[in-house]
Amino acid sequence: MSTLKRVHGYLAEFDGVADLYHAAEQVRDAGYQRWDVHSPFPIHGMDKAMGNSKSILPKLVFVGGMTGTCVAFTLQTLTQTNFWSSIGLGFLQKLAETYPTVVQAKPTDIFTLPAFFPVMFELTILFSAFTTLFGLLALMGLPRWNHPLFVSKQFAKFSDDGFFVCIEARDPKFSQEGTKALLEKIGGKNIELVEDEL
Amino acid sequence: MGNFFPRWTNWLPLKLAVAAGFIVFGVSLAVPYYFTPKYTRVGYEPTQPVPFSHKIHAGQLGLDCRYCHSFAEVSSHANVPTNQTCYNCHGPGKGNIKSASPKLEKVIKAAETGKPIEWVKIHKAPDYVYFNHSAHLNRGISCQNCHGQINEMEVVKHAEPHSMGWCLECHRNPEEKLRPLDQITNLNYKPEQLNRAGFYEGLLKKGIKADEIADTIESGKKASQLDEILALASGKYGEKVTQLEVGTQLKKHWQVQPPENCTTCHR
Amino acid sequence: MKRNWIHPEEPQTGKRYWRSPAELERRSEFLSKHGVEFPSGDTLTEEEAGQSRRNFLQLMGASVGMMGLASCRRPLTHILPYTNHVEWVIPGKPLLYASAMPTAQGAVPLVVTTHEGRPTHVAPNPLHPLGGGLDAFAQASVLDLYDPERSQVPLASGKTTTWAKVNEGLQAILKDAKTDSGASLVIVVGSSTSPTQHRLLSEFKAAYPQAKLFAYEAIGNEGQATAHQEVLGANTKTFVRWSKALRILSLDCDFLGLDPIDGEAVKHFTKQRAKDKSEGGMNRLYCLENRYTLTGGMADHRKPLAASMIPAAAAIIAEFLDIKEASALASAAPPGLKEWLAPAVRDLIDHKGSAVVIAGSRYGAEVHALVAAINNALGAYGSTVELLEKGSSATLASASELEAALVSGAVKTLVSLTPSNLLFDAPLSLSGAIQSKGVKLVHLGHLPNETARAAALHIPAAHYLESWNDVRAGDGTYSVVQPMIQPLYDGASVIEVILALLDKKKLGPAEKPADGAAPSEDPVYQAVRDTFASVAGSLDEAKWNLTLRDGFLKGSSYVKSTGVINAAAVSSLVGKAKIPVAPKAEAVEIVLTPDSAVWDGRYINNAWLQESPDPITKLAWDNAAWIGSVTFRSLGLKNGQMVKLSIGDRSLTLPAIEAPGHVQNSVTVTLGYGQQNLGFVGSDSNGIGRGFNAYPLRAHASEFVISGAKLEVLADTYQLAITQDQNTMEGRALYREATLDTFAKKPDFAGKTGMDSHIPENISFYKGQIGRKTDENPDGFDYEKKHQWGMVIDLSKCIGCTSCLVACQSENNIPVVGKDQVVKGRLMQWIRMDRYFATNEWGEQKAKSDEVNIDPTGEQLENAEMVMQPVACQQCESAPCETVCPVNATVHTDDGLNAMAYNRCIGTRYCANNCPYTARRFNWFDYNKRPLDELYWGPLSNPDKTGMRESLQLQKNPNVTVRMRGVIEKCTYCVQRLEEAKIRQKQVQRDSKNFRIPTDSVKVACQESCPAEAISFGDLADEKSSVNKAKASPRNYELLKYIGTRPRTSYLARLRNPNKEMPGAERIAAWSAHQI
Amino acid sequence: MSAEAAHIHEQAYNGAPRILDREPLVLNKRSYSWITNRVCGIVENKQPLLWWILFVPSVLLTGLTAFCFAYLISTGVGVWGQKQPVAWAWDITNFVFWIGIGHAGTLISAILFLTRQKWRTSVNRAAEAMTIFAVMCAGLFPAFHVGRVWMVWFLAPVPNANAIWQNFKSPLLWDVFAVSTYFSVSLVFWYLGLVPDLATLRDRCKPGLRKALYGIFALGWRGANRHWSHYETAYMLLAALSTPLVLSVHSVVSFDFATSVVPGWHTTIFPPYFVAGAIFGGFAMVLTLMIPVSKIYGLGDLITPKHIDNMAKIILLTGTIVGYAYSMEFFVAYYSANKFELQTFMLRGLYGPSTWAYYFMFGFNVFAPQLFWYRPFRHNMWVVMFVCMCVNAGMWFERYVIIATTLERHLTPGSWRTYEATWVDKYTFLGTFGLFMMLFLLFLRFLPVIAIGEVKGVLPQSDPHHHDHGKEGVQEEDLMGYPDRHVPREAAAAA
Repeated sequence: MSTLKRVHGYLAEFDGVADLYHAAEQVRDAGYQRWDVHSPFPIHGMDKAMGNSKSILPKLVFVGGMTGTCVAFTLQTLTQTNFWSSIGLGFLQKLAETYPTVVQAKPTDIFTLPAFFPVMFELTILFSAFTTLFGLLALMGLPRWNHPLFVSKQFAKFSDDGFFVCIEARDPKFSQEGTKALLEKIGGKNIELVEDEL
Repeated sequence: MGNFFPRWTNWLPLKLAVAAGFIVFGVSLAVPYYFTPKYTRVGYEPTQPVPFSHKIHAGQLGLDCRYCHSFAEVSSHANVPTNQTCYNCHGPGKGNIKSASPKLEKVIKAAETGKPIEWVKIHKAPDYVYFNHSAHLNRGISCQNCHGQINEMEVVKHAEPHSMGWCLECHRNPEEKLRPLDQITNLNYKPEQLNRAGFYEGLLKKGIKADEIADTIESGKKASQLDEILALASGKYGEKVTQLEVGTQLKKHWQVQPPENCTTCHR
Repeated sequence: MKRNWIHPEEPQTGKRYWRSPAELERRSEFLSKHGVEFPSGDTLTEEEAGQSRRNFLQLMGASVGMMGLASCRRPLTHILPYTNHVEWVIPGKPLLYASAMPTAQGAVPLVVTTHEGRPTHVAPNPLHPLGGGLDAFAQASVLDLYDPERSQVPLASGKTTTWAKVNEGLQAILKDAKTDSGASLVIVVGSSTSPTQHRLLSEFKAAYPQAKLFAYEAIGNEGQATAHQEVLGANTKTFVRWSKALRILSLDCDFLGLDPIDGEAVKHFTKQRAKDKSEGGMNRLYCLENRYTLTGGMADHRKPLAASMIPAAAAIIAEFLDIKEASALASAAPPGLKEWLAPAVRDLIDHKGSAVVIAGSRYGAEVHALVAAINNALGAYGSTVELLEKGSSATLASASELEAALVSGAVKTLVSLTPSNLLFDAPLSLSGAIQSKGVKLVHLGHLPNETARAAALHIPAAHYLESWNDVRAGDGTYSVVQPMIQPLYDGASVIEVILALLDKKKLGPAEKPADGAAPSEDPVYQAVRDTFASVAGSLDEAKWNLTLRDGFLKGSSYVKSTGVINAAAVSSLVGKAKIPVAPKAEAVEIVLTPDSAVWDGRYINNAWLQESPDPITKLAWDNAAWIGSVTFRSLGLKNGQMVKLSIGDRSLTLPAIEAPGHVQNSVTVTLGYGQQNLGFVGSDSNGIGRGFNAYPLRAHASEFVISGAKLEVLADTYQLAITQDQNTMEGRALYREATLDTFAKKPDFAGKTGMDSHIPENISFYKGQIGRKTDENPDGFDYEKKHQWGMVIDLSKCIGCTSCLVACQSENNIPVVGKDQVVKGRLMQWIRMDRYFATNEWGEQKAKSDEVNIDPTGEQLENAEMVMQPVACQQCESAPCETVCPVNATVHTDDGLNAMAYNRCIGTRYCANNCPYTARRFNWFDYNKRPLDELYWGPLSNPDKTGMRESLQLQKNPNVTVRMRGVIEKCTYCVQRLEEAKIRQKQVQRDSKNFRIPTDSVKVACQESCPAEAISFGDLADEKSSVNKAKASPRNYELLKYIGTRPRTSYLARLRNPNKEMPGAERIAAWSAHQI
Repeated sequence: MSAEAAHIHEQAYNGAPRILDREPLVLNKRSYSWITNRVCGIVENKQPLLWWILFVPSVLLTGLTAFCFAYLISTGVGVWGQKQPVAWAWDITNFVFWIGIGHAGTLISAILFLTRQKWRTSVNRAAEAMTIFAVMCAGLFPAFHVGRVWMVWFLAPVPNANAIWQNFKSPLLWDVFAVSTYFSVSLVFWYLGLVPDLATLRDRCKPGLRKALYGIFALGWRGANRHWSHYETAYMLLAALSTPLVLSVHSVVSFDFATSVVPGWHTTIFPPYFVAGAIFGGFAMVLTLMIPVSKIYGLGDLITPKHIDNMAKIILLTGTIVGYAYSMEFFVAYYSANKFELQTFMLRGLYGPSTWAYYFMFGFNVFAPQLFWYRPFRHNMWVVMFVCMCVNAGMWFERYVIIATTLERHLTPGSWRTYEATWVDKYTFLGTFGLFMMLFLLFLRFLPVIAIGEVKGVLPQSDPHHHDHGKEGVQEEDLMGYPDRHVPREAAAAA
């Protein structure tokens, strides 16, 4: 069995939200980039403390939602009306082998649109929701089942009542002593060098 | 204790996603091809009890389709000929053609026993589809439009998908198929071979105004006699007669309006 | 890569279906024992045969899901052409034959549709002088042909036997007869007008002078017969001309329904009632009857009167016309009757020469004698009633004489050729005599019923579509009845049996001619041709062929008679009559009438008739005691509660049903029900007969009105299948009517009743798709380039008989669902005949208010008006059912039909909910596949007794899909006929522009069968079409117009022609104006 | 940290400056680990006997409904009681009933989230689960009520050689889209909320199958703040999406009726009326489930009287809205001057054959909730349970009245018939309760019934500034305090 290891970074525990909050502020001010705090629940204002930027998720979702609307519009107008032929895109209708029919004296032109709103609405929501889900996973880089932090025994507390700061070795300002010192200075406990087995 | 999940699992989601993508793509391509009449019906070419060759009869001998399929023009059903029909030419003591040939054994036997020959059905509309041959044959749709080049088939095979979409296609654009009534059973019909003068003369003889014809060729145009029409036509369609030319004329003057209602075929 | 499939072995399926007789002949053991009728082979495929229309849908179910795969394993299908071509047969085209259905009254002229040799549908023969419309019985008769329960093999005292034995048996009888020249032999025939039959009977009589011939019908008209014989003369018959009758008074004569009389077709009567302008002679009908009948429903003035009082009524009328003999009878009249009759008779007298009085055929000789005298006094004879000279016929003794003969014990052998069921429907004294005196009974019958099972020899009868025969219609017009199909079970017709008795024919399957030898000529055919020769003067082949083609022989009607009525006979008959007593609560009267479904019991096995509800009581699959609302409520009865009727030692226990318009202290019971062990239609799955047998109540064969009976209420109840719960219209303006005067004052009353008077014009939010295509309405219906179908139902004409229901069922392959399902409210018939009662009283008091449950009192109901309204799919131009279907299974066609694609339907039933007319039906179960008594067993139901017996499949119309469970179905205006018509036109049109079918050249099934010609159907885009003319009528209105569905079917409001002097005349039809 | 809490109370009850404290969302100043242990304990320890007593019959009932559906499909829709003109009856009634129940969950998690109702955290998880299970039960009915189940693929817009597509103008097809969307979105919402708690469970259990499964579904959650910030955005987005969705679903369901021409169905007030009804019934069902759960598993400190009080108030409100709708229907019918419309309501409420159903509906839905005007009733679990049961039944009757009794008295009296349900109808419906209970019990058994992370998030000590009250002023939630302030038990004792 190999014992080849790679340093992932320093992990320090803090007791209480307040300590963690203030610690985060100081790490931020110390100019670290590749670091993060781990807590059992989202902490109010922590983004400010860490100096994170806002999530871009909403923009993705907007695009997804609009796609849904367009899909629904096309699907319905294509199969139920002669709209596309009337604007000279008849080949689409031919391609989809559509068969617009007259029901309850409702026309097969674009004026029947009101009847299509419900489905357009639903598909908008559906597409947005899925964009949210998959966009989120993408942004978080999850699922990632294997992670160096899981090596640390004490880290398991994060999902109960543990509050951690982890400064990664990849950070340019990372240094065995300097970082450890910083963590001690800002009141980190059980400071641990997390190593990743290879 | 270390990680519970091995490192490779981190790539798993991505791999699965990619694989799924490929599968979905493949299925959505395969289904429309393999699961539609285009694939499942076209090319169906069963061996028949009697090796009757349409190639010889309809092709080389130029027998008219209606000689055997005699009710196609009057009935919904294009009847398969009675054994008598074969017997008239091939039967010993009748036409006596090749009556000794072993290939005709079944025909002779059927004539004696009265038990019919069991031909294998090739073109089969579903039970809830009511297709009517006479409606098509009387209005300028040829056998060949739905059954293909029968006159070149040694053994008859399914030439067209006969799916609902396929039917609608033609019902929407009849001008792409319509042809003069005397060409219905001409399986080698090519519009180019039509004599343009003769065609328009025929229309005029039917009492259709020259102006209407001219207008159909190019809306707004007028014409008083044949050569003007011909001039117009060759101007629009070129030297040879085209299908579109024939089709649009016939559609207009026969008032061909193929129905697209459910009730046309489903009752 | 395209491949050439090698087929798997052909599967040997156990169950076999077919869709054509040839198929049948080739593949089914059911007929294979028969000689080759149909040339072998046909143009249907075995696979279609194996998967016939009725079960294609569930095959779809199994396979469509994986359509592709299904057809990859493409099943081997064969085409089997005829080996030798058959004359006239064009595969895929129906053949029509003109024929006639023999009845007791004469004949119903028919045109029979056959598909590759199978009769599938009958229609009236429009060429025939009496043609036009069918009654439900004739319409449904085609089903009897295929009845799987009908008698199929000869029986000897209940055991199956061979035809050889039958022939031997007959020989033996003849041997005995020869010894005593037939002294101990009796032949009983039904009343028939077949010249051949009469000729042969006379021949027989000549051969065996001692043999006795009798006529017996379960529901006979002995009284009428005697009266005619004595008053008008033996050889004279009456023939009523409705076209000339302006004032008609009916003494309980249901001539529109169950008491047909010799006369012009009903349409001539209804024609007189439909007026689009208030002037012009409209006829007026007075009606006296104890129960509501269709005739009563059409009457302008109707008085509920106990049947036992009818003679009194006749007498009173006679008195008014100073016919002396009547006074004694007249004295028995109940109070009020005279007052009611006085103005009526004055009206009749004012219309001397165009008035007629008719009486129920079941009444005694005195009534008919009086009626003859009255008509004479009214100058009816020669004008409204013609006297005709009957042709020569065998002399037949009456039922009472038969009874006497049997009791005397002189009879050793009785040959029963009558369609009635002697041991079941004859009075006990008669049937008792047959059994006790050890008479050898030979029975010819359609059903293996009581008589058949008891008879020493039972011979399966041939259906009238299976054998040669001939008949004379009411006016004597001669028709030849030609066979459409070889007897499915080798049955023998009456004529055949008589021929056998004359030793001219062997019964049973025709033996194959020796090879080469020409098949011997059928003696029946011979006999009919001989008769034809004598009728037509000579056997002229051209004339014969013409007769077969037209269905009748031109100019063969009876000659006018110059008879005068014999006044002496009248007085003697009236003198003999005993004075009737009015019924009382403790001594009620029982009135026995034929049943609207089974007549006298002969149609007991006809599922279509059994399931078409009685037009008056809306009761299906049963008979019951009709009790008038007053009596019913005073006894505190509930529908279906059992009551006991007893008269002396004869009694009957049966469920009661409330009958509005029925007179008090009188009970009407319909006859013919209660026959045991007749299979799954006539009796239930345990062989218990449907309904209750009322025949034992009568003492002798001509007793139909039984006085002094006792009516007891029992505790237990019985499940009745009543198809309409609601008696009133709840004040909703669905049915509209007015008197001629109101019409004169307010010609647009129909369009202005109820909400219609103040709703704005309907304008679709979606502009277009409705109405004529114009510049501002570009999406409108293209009235120029397409046909536009429409229908109008004239309520002035519609008499409410259920013949359209049955016609529709026969044309459109509508399944029978059985009593249990009818009880559950799942009747399948596409046409619903709504029957409502209405009177002015509660109209005024309630309908204007918002009160909805308008429940009339018993008295109000007794004098209520009855109105009939057939409702089917209205083919709305803006159809609510369409827009709600998620899968586009029901959409609109550009010729204005509300199309229904069964193969697309998934059965959400949303359309059924959203149809304002409740016109859509749902296949709750596999009615066509699973036995009706095991529907709830689903796949576990007994596969051997499939609901669709093999023979019944022969009746199916190949141009209409047979629906499977889980799909909605509804009226489509017989779209298969419309498409057929359009294609026929295309064959004519070819390279011309003329696409429009000839005006009114297509008829839909209900329209065709309607005897009243109340339905007009056709192309709205064709100005000349009759439907356009009808729509132009001021009486035209649309059902539930305010919803804005724009139905293509519309109704013409009914007109009534009351006589102002009559009591209560002002109330007639007044209720209609009160509706909301 | 409990020191700080004590400090607050000390300030609140005898020291100035007096900043009135609001009733805490979690009683008895519970710590993070207490919550973790208590909630995870439910999953990790053996289930109480009662769980099994409920679970076994639920499974049996599920089998019953399966059998009924099998019978239906193999034999035909006729095994149900429908007839002309009542083509829909219990099937669609049950569908609307279950869909209605399915509304509370998303409502709580979405709308209450957007309106910053922090008390939602201890009920939303169970409510969302309930939503999903209810929608499952609902989906069964429209799927199987059709005549030819094997053909329902016709409802899917897939290209086909027949060239025929769906009718997108049909409310029924809108339903298909609405319900399936609602189900998927609710599922996503629920799962996303579960991820951090699954991580908790993962970290607590020994290596093995359980850890593997929890681990897989926890997606390797590390509680990193960079994740939390995205996560919260996503959660907010989903809430914002679900809010219109939850309102639309029942509106679309109501279109099935509102867009028809049947008097009694053709009513413009249906959408709001149906949505209110759905919230009404949904909350009743939440309470019916949560009260026993909190009692059995001792979650009294998390699901406090305050929660139940709030939900009772919502039931009171929506119940009154529903009552208003009932009376409005009559008024509209009267005011429309359309006799047919008016007759329909007369028949429904006064004369018809099924007026009993109408009276049940009105009594259960309008009168029963009025008890909640009185505070002690809102705080008496038995009364609350009773009212909720009434509402559950009442809402079913509402749908029955709207669907079956309306059709019984259609437009043409000639076709009027009265509907009777068959045993298949009844057992099918009964069975779906089994399915619902079974799924919910399994949920209790394997997943955290309370959103651990979210509850921790609303504890006082979770606020990074909570100890410097007064200095930094009051927090937002103090400003939007509740009308009823009451002294926590210990503080009262101490005082």
